[in-house]
Amino acid sequence: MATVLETHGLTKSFGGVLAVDDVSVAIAPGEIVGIVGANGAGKTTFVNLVTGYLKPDRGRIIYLGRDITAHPPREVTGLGVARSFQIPQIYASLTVLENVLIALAAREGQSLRAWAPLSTRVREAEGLILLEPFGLTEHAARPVSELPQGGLKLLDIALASALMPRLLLLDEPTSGVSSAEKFGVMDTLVSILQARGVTVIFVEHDMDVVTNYAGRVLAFSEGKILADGAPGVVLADPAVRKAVLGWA
Amino acid sequence: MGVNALEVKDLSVKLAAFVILRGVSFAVPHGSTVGLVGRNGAGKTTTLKSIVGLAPVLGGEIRLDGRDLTAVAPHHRAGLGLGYLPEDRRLIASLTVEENLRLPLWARGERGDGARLKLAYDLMPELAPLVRRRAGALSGGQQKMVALARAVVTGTKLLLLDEPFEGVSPALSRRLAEVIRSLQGVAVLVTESDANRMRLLTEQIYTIERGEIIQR
Amino acid sequence: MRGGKALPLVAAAVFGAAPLVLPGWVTFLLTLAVAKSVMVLAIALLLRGGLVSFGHGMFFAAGAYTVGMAMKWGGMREAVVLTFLGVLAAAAAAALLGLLIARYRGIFFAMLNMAISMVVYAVLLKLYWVTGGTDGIGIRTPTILGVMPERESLRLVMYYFTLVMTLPAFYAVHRFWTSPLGFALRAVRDNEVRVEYMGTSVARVIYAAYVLSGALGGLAGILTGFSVGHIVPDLAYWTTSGEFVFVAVLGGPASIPGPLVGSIAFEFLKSYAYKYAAFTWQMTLGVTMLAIILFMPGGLWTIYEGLARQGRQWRLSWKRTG
Amino acid sequence: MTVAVVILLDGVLYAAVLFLVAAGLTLVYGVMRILNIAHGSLYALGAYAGTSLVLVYLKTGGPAPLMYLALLAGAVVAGAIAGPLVERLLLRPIYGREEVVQLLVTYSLFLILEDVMKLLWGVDPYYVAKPYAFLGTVTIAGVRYAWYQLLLIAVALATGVLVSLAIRGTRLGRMIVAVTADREISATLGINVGRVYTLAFTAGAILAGLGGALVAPLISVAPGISVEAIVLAFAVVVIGGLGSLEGAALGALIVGITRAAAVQLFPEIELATVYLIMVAVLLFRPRGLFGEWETRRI
Amino acid sequence: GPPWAEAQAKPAELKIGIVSFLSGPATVFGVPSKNAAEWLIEKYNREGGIGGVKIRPVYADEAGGAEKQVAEFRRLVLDEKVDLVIGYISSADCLAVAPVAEELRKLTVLFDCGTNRIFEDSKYKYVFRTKAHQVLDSVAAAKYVLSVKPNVKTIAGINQDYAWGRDSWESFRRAMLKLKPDVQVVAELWPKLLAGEYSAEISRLLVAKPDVIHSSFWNGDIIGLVKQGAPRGLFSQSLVVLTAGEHMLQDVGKDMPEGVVIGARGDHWFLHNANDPLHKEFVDGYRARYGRYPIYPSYHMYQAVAGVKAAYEKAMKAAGGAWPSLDQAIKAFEGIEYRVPPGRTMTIRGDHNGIEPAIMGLTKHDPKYPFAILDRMMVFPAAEVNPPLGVKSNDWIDSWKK
Ligand SMILES: Nc1ncnc2c1ncn2[C@@H]1O[C@H](COP(=O)(O)OP(=O)(O)OP(=O)(O)O)[C@@H](O)[C@H]1O
Ligand SMILES: Nc1ncnc2c1ncn2[C@@H]1O[C@H](COP(=O)(O)OP(=O)(O)OP(=O)(O)O)[C@@H](O)[C@H]1O
Ligand SMILES: [Mg+2]
Ligand SMILES: [Mg+2]
Repeated sequence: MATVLETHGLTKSFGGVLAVDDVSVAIAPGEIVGIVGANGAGKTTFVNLVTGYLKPDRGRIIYLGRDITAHPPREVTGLGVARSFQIPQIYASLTVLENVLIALAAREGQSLRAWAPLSTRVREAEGLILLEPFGLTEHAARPVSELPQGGLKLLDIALASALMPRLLLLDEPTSGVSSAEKFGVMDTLVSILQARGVTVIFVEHDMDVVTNYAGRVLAFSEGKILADGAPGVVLADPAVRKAVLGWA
Repeated sequence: MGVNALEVKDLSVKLAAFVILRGVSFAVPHGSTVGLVGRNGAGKTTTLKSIVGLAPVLGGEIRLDGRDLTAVAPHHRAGLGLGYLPEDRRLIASLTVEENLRLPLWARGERGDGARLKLAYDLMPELAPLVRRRAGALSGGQQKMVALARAVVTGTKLLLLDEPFEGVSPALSRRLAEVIRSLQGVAVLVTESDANRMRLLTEQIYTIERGEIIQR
Repeated sequence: MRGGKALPLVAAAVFGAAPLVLPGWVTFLLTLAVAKSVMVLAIALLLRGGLVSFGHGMFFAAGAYTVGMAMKWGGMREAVVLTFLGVLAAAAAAALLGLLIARYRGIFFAMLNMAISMVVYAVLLKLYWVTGGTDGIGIRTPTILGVMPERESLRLVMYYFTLVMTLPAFYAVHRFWTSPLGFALRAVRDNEVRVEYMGTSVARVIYAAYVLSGALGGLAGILTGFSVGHIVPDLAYWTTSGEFVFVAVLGGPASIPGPLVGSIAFEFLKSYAYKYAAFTWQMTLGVTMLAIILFMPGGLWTIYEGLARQGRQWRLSWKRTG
Repeated sequence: MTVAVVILLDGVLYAAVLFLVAAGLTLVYGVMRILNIAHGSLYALGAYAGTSLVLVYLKTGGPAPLMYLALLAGAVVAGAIAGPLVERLLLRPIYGREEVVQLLVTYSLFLILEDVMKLLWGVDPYYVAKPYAFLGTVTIAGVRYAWYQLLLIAVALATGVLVSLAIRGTRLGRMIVAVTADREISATLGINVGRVYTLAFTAGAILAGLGGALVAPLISVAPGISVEAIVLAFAVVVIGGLGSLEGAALGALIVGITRAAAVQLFPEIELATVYLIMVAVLLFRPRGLFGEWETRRI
Repeated sequence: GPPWAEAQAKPAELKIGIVSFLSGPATVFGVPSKNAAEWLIEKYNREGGIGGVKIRPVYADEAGGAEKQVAEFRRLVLDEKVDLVIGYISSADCLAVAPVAEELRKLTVLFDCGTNRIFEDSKYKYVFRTKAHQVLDSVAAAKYVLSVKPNVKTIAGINQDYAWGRDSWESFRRAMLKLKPDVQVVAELWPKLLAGEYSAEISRLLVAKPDVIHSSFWNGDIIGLVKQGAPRGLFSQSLVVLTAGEHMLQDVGKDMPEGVVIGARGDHWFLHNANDPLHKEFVDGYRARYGRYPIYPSYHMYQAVAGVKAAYEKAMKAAGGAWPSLDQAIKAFEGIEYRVPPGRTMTIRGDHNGIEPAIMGLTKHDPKYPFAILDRMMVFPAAEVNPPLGVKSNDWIDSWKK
């Protein structure tokens, strides 16, 4: 199969705001794609469209050759697409480990089992391993409500990666994560994902992260793709520099 | 009135069963910008929250213009000129941007347009196209900008900005930094996890780790 | 019930021995409280998913009226068979309604349940040549496994029958709580978006919980019907459901014993309020409930919960170091 | 033809009564997100207070038209006393806790108020018919109606308009919205959270009391009226979409007219009409007629 | 066995559980009946109790539903250890409690509930009712209507949608059709209990213009109907029959329209036989103490308490002065006759059910009273308004010849 994800003329507007405007991209298996763009450029909306949270006004979304345009999040997820969120979406009344165990059970397709316990030795072990790269192992037993903002962000990513997706979309994975941690986390995460051959699309404002980890960069501006290519090329593009980086 | 707009002395804070801040002391002189740098969970947010009155103080002093705030109710602190930008923005989603910005004026019983609101609009012309939109519909970075504007409207004496650049594009970061630097007569306390980025804003930096100031 | 394996055994011993030492009317109250605790359990189950049902009385009524009708019109008399039949009917009703109701959340879930339950109430009342209308149906003493209890030992027998029928319900919910589905339900309450993004169907999670909860409600209705001996359409009236919701919160919906403790406490509270303040029992009840809510935020079972959490933390830290 | 006119008129009349009872409930829910089960008790309190004051006033032998003022004054005073008391003492400690806990508190309050009213006013019905009969009657479509009933329509309309202006147009209204959405942040903006809530709840309590006082001349004010009022108010508010005043108005109209039609055409189903409407509406509009779906930003 | 074997030592007191509504909408019945019990028991105790044994009442609230009442009954019997229970206004409560009384072998006197199901469908050993059932009200109403308005052509009913309302209307309709087969039913309205607002129903009745409107409304509902109906001309347009209307006359006062048929659910009314010493004592005593005239639930309670006293005294007499056993008391209760206000004999038949005469009258204002009193009153002897022993109510009405 040539591509993991294709969009064709994807368009979405909110009232008078054209958030995503005729976006067509094709992403190959194993690619790690960074999306940059000014605030309000439509990056999150793009991710929301691809994962079925929003319905596009126009355009099609093809995942592994299948049209998933009108599919709701659950079905998209079932096909092997996972995502993290700009605003962490976690289970706030549960502990860190319980959050992950639920994800693991979901991946195993066991979510609707009502008799066997969620917390088995095997799952717990796997969950703790999963939390390791995010530095959350020591917080495993803590209620999520006690985590600092950065911790929530990392847990959110951990939940997405627990699903072992083929395509992973991360919305600003390092915003809120301190500079002391973000590179360490990204290093481990990216190497794990690469080893598994996961295709990754991540939205990011930190250009250091983008240049370090993305093999290809999409620059969004006002809902359109302004530039598409290798990080060095795209970030050097004068239009991108003006719109995204703020250099005249 | 001393030289410091804000003075924090020996501040200790306990959340749930954990002591989060231990003997934190620092000062923000009038009209200057001071940075608080630390990694995730160091206690930056907790520090700011205890200054605005959202975290219970176990011990120590928080002085604004020499006046101890620890016994002052949060809404009175706002009245004393404290402006706060929470790291998770926390706009009132169902109100418009304009209404969000006017809330502090209404709370003060101010009629008319309010000089601070005008200041905020002047400083951030980017707000103009957003004013009529529901705050909840904005993108993350747009919300951050509105939250900064809201802090500017409230904070006549001291701004407390919690990671104002997180989730903000480099272009906008630069603009916001400019805005912060151009504020006249207002002391600013900013948190950040990246000391280098902080240096773009100020040289007065405190580093916090595990709830303690380890270096200034 | 992670706190200790001994707890269920102790509880079994206490409940087993209780009627041997307690006076007759207390045994009856206890029977009633245990029977109703299953209903409270059903409500607590949904509460875990953030769902409040103000119409669960309809399943209570479904169970009770199935038994009542089978006795009145079908001449059946065997408690075990009747119980089975009633639970089946309640579960079937929940399975049917669940298709509709699983789409609703929050107040709307509460109110839709209430509305349907009130329609059920109206039907029970209207079909009075079948159901006896508001006058209700008398439930005669059943045989238990073919044996008709003596009048002298009837209450004792009904108590143990209720207890025995209640045990599997509590055990099932205990399993449910710790199962993936149980956690999925809590996850639904916290964040539906994330649940769907894990590939789990929120609607199915709610549906499954709803059917289980309906079946439990039916069982409670049956057991209550047997012990009271008379059933009326009021069982489906919204205040009946409302009261159960309050008992659930009172007992602490987050634990297995909570509903039982709440149910017993409430039944006795009510009884003593009637006894000592016949003219102002509502006020007495209200003030007591307020005190519990304000000073025991987790419900009556707070104390146990606190201990259990410590136990859990201890266990985890032990696991990590050990 | 006559029947159609009568149905419509009776429907609107009943809707006015329903709306008066429901407006305070939807206001309190709309701004504070508290579903107040004790709303019915506040309604009853207004009914008792209004009736008592009218009775006292009529004894003084003053000019009869002023009894309407006495009626309203009783309700306002009851609401203005009960509202702040309840808000400060009972609701304040539980803000931020789950919705069911708030329900539980207001339910306890309902129980307490039931007995308090019994202790204050006894169990014999409080009776005052004069405000209803005083204005005389008018014949419409061959059926005689009391002017007071028609007056209620006007009062309900006025109440609706006033309250919706108050929520929508005013700064206080917006501040209440802010406080409900995020208490902590509202406080850091300088909003006196406690005062805003006291005001909002008191407004709701006064509305409830007014509803009770205005309905009192039609009914018998006696123990038990709270329960009926609260279910109906819930139903109306849910049908309309919680927190929406227009919704409550439309909900009241639908329930009113359907019930009037049922009485004329199929009296057998009257008992269940409200609930049947609720099921039907929620089937097609899961959040009520004016309820909004909010797509959460993620 | 021989009577001396069963004779028991006199107890220190006779403890009676007394159950009536002390909260909720039915307190309008519950409290006046509790008042009557209080007054009468004090009187009896002043006079030496029952054969020297003082009565001690234990009051309980009937609110909370049938299930709560079953629990309360058990508490009264097993915890409070009452010797007998007098109580229950709601038919559902009577039906629920009766089997428990049998199970616990406790004498139980139902004082006010109206359902005919209780003794027509089952047989009880320990349960009695010291009043007539609801058929009396409806039959008396039908007969009265035909006497004041013999040419009635159309009737309508407005009754609360629950067992009492249904049964009352069914008996009235049946009796009317039997007595005057050409009568037409033009409307049957079923507002729900406690609806309170009847604008639409009144409109319907104004449109239908029936000659006679029957209603068994009670409590706030009946007051609401009067308040809303009177100014709109409902009561002048049709002859309205309020079978339970007596209890609200004092509440409604001068606003009560004249010419409305009022039933008293028996023949007890404070101005009926007002000079009978027993009646006068009750009315005066009650009024002095509670500021109102007794209403029918008060009389019903009187009949129950007096019935217990009569039965015990009769049993004692039979046992030669010894305190009776429960079985003896029950035996004495069956078929007993005793005096009650308004100065007549109360008969408890072999089916454990009481029968009473009935009065009906038309409202009329009299300057001596601040509320309406009954005019053109008719008294229907018990035999005319109660089915014969062993005949079910509907069969009885159906068997009428006309
Ligand atoms: N639900 C919505 N309703 C209305 N407008 C919306 C909605 N979601 C997004 N928008 C608007 O669409 C535009 C794109 O938003 P989006 O969230 O995709 O931006 P973004 O590129 O992710 O920005 P950021 O970097 O700040 O997160 C913005 O102008 C935003 O205000
Ligand atoms: N409600 C709470 N209960 C217990 N501990 C808490 C609570 N909230 C925060 N903490 C803990 O307090 C410490 C400081 O948190 P704080 O939010 O101040 O960190 P921070 O420096 O702002 O981190 P970040 O950069 O991730 O925002 C963290 O270790 C966190 O786990
Ligand atoms: Mg975004
Ligand atoms: Mg922080």
